[in-house]
Amino acid sequence: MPPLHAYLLLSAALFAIGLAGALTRRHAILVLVGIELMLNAANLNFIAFWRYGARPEALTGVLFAMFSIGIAAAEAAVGLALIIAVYRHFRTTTVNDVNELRG
Amino acid sequence: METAFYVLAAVTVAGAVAAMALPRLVHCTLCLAVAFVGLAGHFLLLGAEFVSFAQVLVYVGAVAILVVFAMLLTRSADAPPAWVVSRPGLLGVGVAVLVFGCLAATVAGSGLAGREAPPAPEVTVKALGERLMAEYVVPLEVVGLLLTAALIGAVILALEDRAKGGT
Amino acid sequence: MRAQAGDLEMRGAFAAEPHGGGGRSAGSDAGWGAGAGHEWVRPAEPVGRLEGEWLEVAMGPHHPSTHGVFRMNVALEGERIRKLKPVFGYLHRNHEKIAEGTTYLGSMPYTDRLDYFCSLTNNWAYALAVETLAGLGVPERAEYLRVITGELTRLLNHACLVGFLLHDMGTMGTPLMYAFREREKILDLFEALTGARMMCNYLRFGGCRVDVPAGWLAGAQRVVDEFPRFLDEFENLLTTNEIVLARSQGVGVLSGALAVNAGITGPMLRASGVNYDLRKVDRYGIYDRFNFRVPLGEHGDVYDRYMVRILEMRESVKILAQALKDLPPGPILDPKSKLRGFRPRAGEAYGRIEAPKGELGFYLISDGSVRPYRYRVRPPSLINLTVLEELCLGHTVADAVIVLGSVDIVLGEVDR
Amino acid sequence: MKHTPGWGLLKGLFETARNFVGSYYQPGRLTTIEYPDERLPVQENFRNFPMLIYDGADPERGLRCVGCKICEKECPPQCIYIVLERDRSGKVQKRPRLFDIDVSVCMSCQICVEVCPFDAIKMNTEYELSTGDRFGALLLRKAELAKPNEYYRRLHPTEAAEVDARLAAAAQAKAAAQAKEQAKLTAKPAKPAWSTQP
Amino acid sequence: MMETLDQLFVLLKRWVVGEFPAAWRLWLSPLIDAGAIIGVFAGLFAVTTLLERKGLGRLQNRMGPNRVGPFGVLQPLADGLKMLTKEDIVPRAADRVVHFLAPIAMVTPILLAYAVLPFGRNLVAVDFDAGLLFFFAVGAGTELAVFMAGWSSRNKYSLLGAMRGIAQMISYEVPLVLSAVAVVLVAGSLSLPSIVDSQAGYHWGWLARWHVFTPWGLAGFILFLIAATAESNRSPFDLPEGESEIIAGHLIEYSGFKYALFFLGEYLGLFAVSALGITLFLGGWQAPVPFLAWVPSYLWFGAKLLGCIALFIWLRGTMPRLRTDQLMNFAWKFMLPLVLVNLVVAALWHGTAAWGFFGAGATRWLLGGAVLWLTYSALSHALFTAPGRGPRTYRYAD
Repeated sequence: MPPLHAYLLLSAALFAIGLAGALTRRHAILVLVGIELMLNAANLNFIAFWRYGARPEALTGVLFAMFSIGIAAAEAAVGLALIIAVYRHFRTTTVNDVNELRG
Repeated sequence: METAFYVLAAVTVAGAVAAMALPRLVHCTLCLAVAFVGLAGHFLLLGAEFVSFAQVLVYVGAVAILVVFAMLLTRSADAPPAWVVSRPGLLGVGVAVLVFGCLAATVAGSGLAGREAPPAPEVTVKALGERLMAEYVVPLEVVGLLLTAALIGAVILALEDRAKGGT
Repeated sequence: MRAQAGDLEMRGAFAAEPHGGGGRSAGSDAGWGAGAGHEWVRPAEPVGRLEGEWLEVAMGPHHPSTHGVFRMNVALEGERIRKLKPVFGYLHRNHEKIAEGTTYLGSMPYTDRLDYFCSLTNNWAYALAVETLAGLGVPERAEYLRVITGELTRLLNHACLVGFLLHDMGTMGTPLMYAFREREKILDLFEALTGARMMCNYLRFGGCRVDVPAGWLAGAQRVVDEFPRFLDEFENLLTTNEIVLARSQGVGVLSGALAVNAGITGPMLRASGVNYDLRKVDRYGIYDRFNFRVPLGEHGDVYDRYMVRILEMRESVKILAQALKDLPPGPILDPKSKLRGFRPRAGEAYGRIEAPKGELGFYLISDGSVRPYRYRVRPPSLINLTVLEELCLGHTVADAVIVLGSVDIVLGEVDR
Repeated sequence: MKHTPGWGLLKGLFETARNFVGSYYQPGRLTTIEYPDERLPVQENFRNFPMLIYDGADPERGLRCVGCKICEKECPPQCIYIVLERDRSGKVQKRPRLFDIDVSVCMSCQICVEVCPFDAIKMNTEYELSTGDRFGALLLRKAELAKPNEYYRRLHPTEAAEVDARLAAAAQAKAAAQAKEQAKLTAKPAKPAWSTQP
Repeated sequence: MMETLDQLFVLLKRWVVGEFPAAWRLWLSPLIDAGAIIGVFAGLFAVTTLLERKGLGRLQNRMGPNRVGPFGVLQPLADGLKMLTKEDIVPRAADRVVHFLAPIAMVTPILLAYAVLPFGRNLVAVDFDAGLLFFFAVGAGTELAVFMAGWSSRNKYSLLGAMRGIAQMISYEVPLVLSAVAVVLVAGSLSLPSIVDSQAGYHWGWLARWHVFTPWGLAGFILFLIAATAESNRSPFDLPEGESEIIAGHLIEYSGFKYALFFLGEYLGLFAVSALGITLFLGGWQAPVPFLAWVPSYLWFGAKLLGCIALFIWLRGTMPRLRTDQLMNFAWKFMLPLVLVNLVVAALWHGTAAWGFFGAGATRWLLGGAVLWLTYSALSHALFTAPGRGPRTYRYAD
């Protein structure tokens, strides 16, 4: 069994990668993908802490991760719908080009 | 176990890096799916069977597919490859590295770091279900509500133009 | 209705419209319809929700459901067809010009190859034109034989067409195979009578080439008697099949007015509710002696076209039963007719019959020599095809395929 | 009739099941045959490509064809090529030196048969002509085209009987005419008796 | 004796594994499982292609393949050889890596799904507590494979096919999962072996306690079959391939071995989803009647699987194809409400079993069935009947 900090480091790495992507990529979909990655990193943390925590039989981490997955699904759906709506409006999916609120 | 962890970790990180760095959007999505599968493997290793399968079902089966669909609908799949290398891009990477450094330092500095796992608990679906239905019934309902709201919201967003009178 | 004849002409199949490369036309059909410089405005289609660029797809010439080498250049929005341009001519064989260079008789085998499913009706239309030109009569027995072979041809054409249509709908060829099973029996009859299964070359000016061999009439009677059972089977399989209903009803609606304006003939016209059957209108041959009815559709959609053909087959069976019963003895060739040195007097003639696919006409001008001066075919397949775009716009790719199937084309006749 | 949704599909399923079972015991349903092992009987009227008929045993001398080139002229796709025989002095003989039919061009229309005044060309029913050599092997020469009259009788008995009777009658008439000519010493050459009507 | 025969494969594997040193056993056991599954189901794939061609042939009054070997039994071998020796064509514009990976991404998840299916008594590779979830989770991977194939081929038809395929698979996953949920609700477990166990025994000593013999089970099974047909892209839901419309959809640019892999994946998916249906509704490996219970369980499973395959072939030979929008309407407007009602009926059936709310025996059955039938006919009349739709009568002119 790898020690806890291995998981924590992995999670931090994933979070950083997601952050880097969300900050640097111009494509709206990729920004969303970066955010998803960050959420996943958080999930990994939950599960790792649950497994290495004091009372794993309480299942708190697992349940939290499940709620998080559910919310991530909702977020992805709304996010992508937004991207499609924006694309329809501006005919672009590059976040830099969408710089005004009025169409 | 250790080997499995390192292999999976390598797959996950490689998938994530590729998902964020590859020039073509479709490749990014596929690599993202790989990263998700790797994470599911980690969950399995950690004994959270149910979450692992849910992860695959939701992330690979739904989110990745949604991304693919959004790509097809916005014609981004055939968009010209775009590299990350630019000045604001480097800035973003710098910020990310900084964040990672902070997190890593915190992890290394905390007392938790070397902790070993207690004996694996038995996570049955039944136990999960009972928790969800008893202790966590309010959050469950809230998530359900949220999902419904998101579904309706997404549909309305996607239908917007026709409502506006698309001839 | 919405379209006038002139407009139809203008946006005819070969009207060169600027192909905007399908680039960023962003939802309006500026580059497609209105830009072509004529008044006619396309009926308002619900413009898609996602006005992405159109996807231009060339369906054909290598496409499994184009019934030959035919191409539909379609512009798709998602799966909706926003523009469709039929491209044909891949099977052009110069039929009409060849016919002007050969004798009258020499064109007869070439007519077999027009609509290669119905060689006998092609023969008949051509023979009718030449007989009108030369003033030849046809003996009674030959007329009956023509009706028998012609109606048998109609049976096999319609059965196979329905098979093809259902194949286009994706039935893995099951109805097609059943249709081919029955067609086989009819083709066996043709082979026994004319010596060839498809390229019959059976009629001669003023009659038929050979008389029926012994036992042929009994065989034909058997086939005709058994055909309704096959039709019942077919209808059990298809007519109330929910998927067939869902796929074909309300798809490819052709209004009666447009059909008349566009010169549509045959079952396709009758499916739109227009009562026009040359067997009743012209009463060519001896059709006035038979008791049969003309089924009419009312919606003009693919299902009506399918059903009209099924019902027509039932009527054909009735005609066949009467003709086989009444077949008189006698000669089968007009004694005035001759094979070599056949020179009809100068003049022109148009002979038309109700071929299974519609009005098949041959227009001939004779200058008194052994060769026609002008030879022109009115191919029902081609003319029925001209409304294809009209029928397909706003429908999906899958619909375009079955609409094409329901038009009933044979590329040999379209391209000639 | 009220239409219950789903009923039509079940009827269709029943129909295919009936055909499935029927194909095992109803010969009318399973019309296919296993071709190289079994063949359909050749119909008497069946025609494929032309052949030249000769009487007697010698395909060269018994050939009915006189090289009148009517078929060559009437052939719609013009797949017949005839060159007449010449004797040593260069005089044209009444028989073909070359008689080629390109069966890759021939469309089996039978017009050559119908226009032939001498019943010399008839339709063969041989249909297994596939070959690897599409230029050489599909150009049938005189030797390959020539078939004895017995062969013709075997293929098309009814038609052959008619032709034979007609030829016999013509020969008889010719003989009678010749006899008369002999007798009278003033006679015209007999006209060939031919009819377009089979 | 019969007991041994029934457990033959289990004992065999135990013996083989026992022969090896303990360190190897951890790896050997799954390897043997995987090998057995791949071998058996690839073999079944070969048999099925032959059966399908023969069966379709007879449905269409043809002979079917009969040239290779006696009665054509070696036809799959010839097909396989042909596939393997064909040139592997990759379009110049294609994305080579993705194009190459797509068939693998198609087959791998489907093979994984077999891990949780019980093929006989104790004959299951892994008994996950959340086995059903695992099945659906890995099954979701094939959608991505379809997209990979369609997009990487750089062909308009393949892209259209991929879009159709993804949309269809996502839509029909909902009724598929929900019809399975009814069984989960009653059986109280996500583990497939225990779902099979929940169907053990016989009512009144002769009627098997399979879920398909309950009204919700019957409706659920039919709905499951329909959704399964759509999930495995079989006719009448073969739109992604629709050979008369978009030629072969996402498979259009595949040839040779890669095409064979797709083909294999499709059939393996069909077997897997049929096996799941058998496990959920048809009592898994249980015998239908008590006096035949001595027949080895895997044989029963195999027989049921072959029955399902025959049904799929029959459907394929009969049905025309739906259209995309009709397909979506059918999934969301018809199947989804019906499957939800089915879920409620199942819950009532299960919850009221003790206090006879639905009555007992036949009455209970009829009541449950009536609720479902009424929903069905109301839904179908509301959705699929419109003026001018349905069978018509025609007028004649004289």
